[in-house]
Amino acid sequence: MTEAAVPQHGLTSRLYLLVWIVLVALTAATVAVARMNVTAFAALISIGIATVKAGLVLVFFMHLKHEPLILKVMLGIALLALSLIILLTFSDVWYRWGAHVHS
Amino acid sequence: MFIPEASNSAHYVDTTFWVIVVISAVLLVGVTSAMLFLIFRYNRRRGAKAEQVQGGTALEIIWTVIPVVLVLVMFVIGEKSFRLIRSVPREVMTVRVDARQWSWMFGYDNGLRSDQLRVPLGKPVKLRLSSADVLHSFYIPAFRIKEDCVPGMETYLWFTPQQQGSFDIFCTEYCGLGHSGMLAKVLVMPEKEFTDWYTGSGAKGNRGLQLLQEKGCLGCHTTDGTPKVGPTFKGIYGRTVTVITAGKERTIAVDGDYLKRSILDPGADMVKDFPPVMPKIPVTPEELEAIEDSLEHLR
Amino acid sequence: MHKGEGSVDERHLDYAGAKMGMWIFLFTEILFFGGLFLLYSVYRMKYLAEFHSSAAELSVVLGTANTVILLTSSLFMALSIAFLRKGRRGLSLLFQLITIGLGLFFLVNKYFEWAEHIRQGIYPDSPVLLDMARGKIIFFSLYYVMTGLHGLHVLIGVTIIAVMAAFTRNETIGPLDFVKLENTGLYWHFVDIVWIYLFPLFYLIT
Amino acid sequence: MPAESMATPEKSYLEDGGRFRGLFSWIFTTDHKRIGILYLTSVFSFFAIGVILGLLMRLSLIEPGRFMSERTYNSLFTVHGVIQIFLFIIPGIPASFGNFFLPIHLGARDVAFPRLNIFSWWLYITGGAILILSIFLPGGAPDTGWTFYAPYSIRTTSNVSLAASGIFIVGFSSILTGLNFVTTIHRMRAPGMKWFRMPLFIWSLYATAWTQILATPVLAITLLLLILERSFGIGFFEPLKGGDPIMFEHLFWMYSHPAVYIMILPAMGVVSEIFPVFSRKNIFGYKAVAFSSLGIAFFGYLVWGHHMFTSGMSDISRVIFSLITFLVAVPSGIKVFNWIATMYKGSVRVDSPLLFCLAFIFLFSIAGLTGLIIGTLSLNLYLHGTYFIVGHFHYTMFGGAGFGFFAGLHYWFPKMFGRMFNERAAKTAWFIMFIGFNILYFSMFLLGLQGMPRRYFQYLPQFRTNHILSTIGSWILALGLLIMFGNLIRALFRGEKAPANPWGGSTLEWTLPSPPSRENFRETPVVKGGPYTFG
Ligand code: HEA
Ligand code: HEA
Ligand code: CUA
Ligand SMILES: [Cu+2]
Repeated sequence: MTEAAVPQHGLTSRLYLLVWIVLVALTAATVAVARMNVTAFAALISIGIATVKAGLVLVFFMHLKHEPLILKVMLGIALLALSLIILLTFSDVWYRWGAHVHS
Repeated sequence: MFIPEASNSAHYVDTTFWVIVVISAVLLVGVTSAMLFLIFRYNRRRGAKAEQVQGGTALEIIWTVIPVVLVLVMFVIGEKSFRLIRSVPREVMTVRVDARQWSWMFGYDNGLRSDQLRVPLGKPVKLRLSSADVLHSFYIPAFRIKEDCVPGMETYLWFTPQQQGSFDIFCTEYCGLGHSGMLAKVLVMPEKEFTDWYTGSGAKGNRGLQLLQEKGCLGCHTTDGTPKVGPTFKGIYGRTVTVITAGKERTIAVDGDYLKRSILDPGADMVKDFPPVMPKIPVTPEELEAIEDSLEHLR
Repeated sequence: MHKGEGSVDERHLDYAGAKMGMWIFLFTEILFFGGLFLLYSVYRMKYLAEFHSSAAELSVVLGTANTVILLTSSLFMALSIAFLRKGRRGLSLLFQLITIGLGLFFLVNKYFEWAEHIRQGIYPDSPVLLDMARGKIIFFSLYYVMTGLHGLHVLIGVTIIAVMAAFTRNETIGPLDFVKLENTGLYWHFVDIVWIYLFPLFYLIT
Repeated sequence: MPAESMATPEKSYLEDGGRFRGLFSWIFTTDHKRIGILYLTSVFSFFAIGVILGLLMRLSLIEPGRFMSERTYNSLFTVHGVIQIFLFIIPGIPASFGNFFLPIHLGARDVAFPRLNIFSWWLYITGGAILILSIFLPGGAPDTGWTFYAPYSIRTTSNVSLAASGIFIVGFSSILTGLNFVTTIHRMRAPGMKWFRMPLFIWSLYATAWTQILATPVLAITLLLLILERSFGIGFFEPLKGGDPIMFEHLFWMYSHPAVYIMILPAMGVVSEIFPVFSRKNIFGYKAVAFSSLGIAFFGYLVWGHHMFTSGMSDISRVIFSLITFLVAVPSGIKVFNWIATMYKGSVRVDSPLLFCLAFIFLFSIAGLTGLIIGTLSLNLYLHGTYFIVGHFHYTMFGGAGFGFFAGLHYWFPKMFGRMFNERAAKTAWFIMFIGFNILYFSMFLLGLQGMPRRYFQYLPQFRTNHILSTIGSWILALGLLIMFGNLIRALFRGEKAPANPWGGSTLEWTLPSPPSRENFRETPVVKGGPYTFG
């Protein structure tokens, strides 16, 4: 195999470290939010923060940023598939258990 | 169709069926005859030479759009009849349907219980379905209705019977060994006859037999001598049977103690050649006596 | 498994292909855990109150610690790849070993967490659990299965990294041939991402 | 089955086993062609078992109680369904013809991950063996139906956990095959092999592979949860522990509906190859056929709820799923119309592969159109759980996917084994099977309309006539199958030598000798045009 086959990207250790700091800070933030007990949105906020964290890991640690477009499209398809099955399942349980929701 | 249209839903369902079958038949005949025609017309034996046609956008659009329209038509009529079948009218008589392995029990508002579903002709009935163990499905082909009985939740069905007579009830969700024997009948009777039964039959019958029915025993044991999932009750008292106790075979004569033990602890003595599937069903001592008593007299 | 036989060109390395294969494998993992996340969200909707009260029984401190541990291990994993590519074999090896250490540390913490619940009699099918509200039974079923499967993935990841460390030592992989390590890294980061979601879902929804 | 050396001095893949000798040169091979043959033989061995169980069921149904007990019958349909679905028709075409021809169609030397490829065959065999084992071990063969619905599957004492682990492993094999194919298609195309120059078989495998990748993991987790629930009493689907049995159905069908397109898409790919060759004409509407494969795969992912119209799920959900179900029929229609139009102004030769394709279109149209009937909400309330469904799915799976498989088998047999079969015997077998098939399964539609429930060991007298008719059909079908396999097996040893291109095909495999050499191409081909250029 040749040198050319190796993707070149200029990520430095410093960038990794920075990402790690942000990740830990977000972890702290999500614990803090949970402690504050803003019940209505708490779940949404923690899932949102988790998604930001997952995104950071994907983009930097997993080098998604430097991968060809086709891989990003594929990832998009996988995530779309997951969201669609969740959505469609909720079309059942939401209306089937709707009555229980506020208990 | 192939079976009676005995309820209000049957008519909607059959109309929908025929519309879709006709569309489908036209498509099938079209597709098949086009195929056969082309095989003969362009057969190589007849010296056909191929012309390289690549495709045609107009055609592609046509045979995308027409099917889309057709399936939307099918969807809409199916959905419309579905909605009618699912919308329960306000004035209904309610019957509870308890499914268990492997029998049906119907409970009426006045406390009456029966192993046949009796309903008055022309009056809407709502069924509240539930299951005591696994999934079952309540199905009356003549009424064209079906819904699963799900343990842990309640489902429903409704219908207005429009034809007098007796029709089959099947279980159409596989529920284990006795699934194919989980049958019952719906008896559609004139309103007057129904009212007589409904108001007059509270005290009839023997208490033990009634219990056998309510507890679901008759789902697996018959009273007419034919073996089902379990041995028949007919002439059980005093019969000599081979049982397996703790892995060992022994032969005993059936007496009251044995009967009671078999009810309280079904696994203790298993009659040979029958599957070990009987559940422990809670009974009070008083009920146990009544059951034992009636079994003693079932000749 | 044996090495590919025959011509050299069979062993021709296609970096992009190997990575694509790994990513596709991760998609299957997404859907695999996805089924569990689906069950979680459905049952949480049904048993909201019980989920909240059950979550209160988990230790936020341990959960947070484990989150930081995994994040840190991910950092070292990423660094080890970067250094392998720069030809700093020794440093890369060191970071791989740190990653393994952190992974094991995570598992030890998890062990203490589980042990504590089991000591209290809360484990699948236990009399104590069966006595509780149904939503709690479901919550703890999900808890054990989801963290258990995740733990299994951590264990598998640690094993693979150990193999990679051996490869790094005996120079099976190196600055010009590091796709195996990179794929290992992808797997490890994925396991991290799963935990990133498990953490708030089980520890923070009180 | 050694074929003597061809005109070319090179040894064929059948003779050149690489490093190993004898049996090992097969089970340790990394050659995609040998792996294809491994799959072909193992898939048909399981098919033979499944088919014999089907025959036994039909036998029992002419006189319930005479030949077997209810317990045995319940296990029979369970094991029959599980084998036919998970061991025969799902791996069927992709793993055998796909493995054999995908690299050749692309102009590649092998798949992207050859070792993973043989590994997935091992997984398949291991899973299959465990499944077969579950029939014989104490506890008894599983008796839940192939759908494993909870809570019955949690409570029964039969070997459900074992069977589920077998399927779990087979599922893994399926995932790895899909992963391998997608990567191969993206990375290993020969120079000039642009996306729209790929044979349509490859397009269908591509769509299939994505379905395998995105749907199979859901089955894996579902079965795993079932096993955990059975062994450790964890509560997920058990209502007594707060679980919801309907969620099991959701998860099960989330895989098992897409799975039906895993079965049919490759068969559609085979049919798309055969029509142009036997009409000497480019396929009509290449892009429409290619994209409809993707369309089926995509919409097929979103319709699983149509198996649950009577399950007690919410009415709104039923309406949504019914709508999407109808939409998924449209791309299938597009394919049917384009295949037929391909013959227009062609030069049609009706040889056995084409006959199987014509039967495919007829049977699959009946199958699909009855699919629309049961996809209609109100009709489903009537027909769900009856023999109408049994009729529908045998038409799709056997009439569709099965006949497509047989079409491919006759089409590619000369290429794979270097021998020709007897064409007249093939046509006779085809005719007998076609007749037997329709008698066997059309009577099931009638039974369903009469209200006969499925998975019934015994039945009421009004259903008797159609059951007997159906059983007679099964014997005729059996005769046809025997002739077909007899003919092919005979051809393996006694058949005439096959020329490189007996049918006049234009895809890359026909440029190779029959059977191909181990290396496939002596030099990498450079592709200059579309796959179906004739004359
Ligand atoms: C290879 C397998 C396969 C395939 C391809 C299909 C294809 C389809 N299936 Fe089938 N199905 C099964 C295998 C398959 N099915 C199995 C195994 C079961 C039962 C599982 C069990 O319970 O055990 C089942 C059950 C099943 C049900 C549930 C029944 C029930 O249990 O209540 C439904 C309901 O909607 C359904 C619908 C459809 C539809 C609409 C299609 C469509 O994709 C069909 C599309 C094709 C066509 C429409 C024909 C061709 C087109 C034309 C000729 C012209 C175009 C015309 C128009 C569009 C109007 N199927
Ligand atoms: C691809 C899938 C597939 C195939 C090909 C078949 C093939 C057959 N099936 Fe299949 N069947 C299923 C998939 C399939 N089935 C599934 C998924 C179910 C649902 C299970 C469930 O409910 O859980 C089912 C259920 C099912 C039932 C319903 C049981 C019930 O609900 O009570 C019946 C009943 O008749 C039946 C019959 C048959 C018959 C007679 C064949 C015939 O095709 C068989 C024809 C062949 C023969 C009659 C044998 C002759 C051949 C030989 C002896 C030689 C063999 C030699 C070689 C191959 C080399 N099947
Ligand atoms: Cu009850 Cu089937
Ligand atoms: Cu389906």
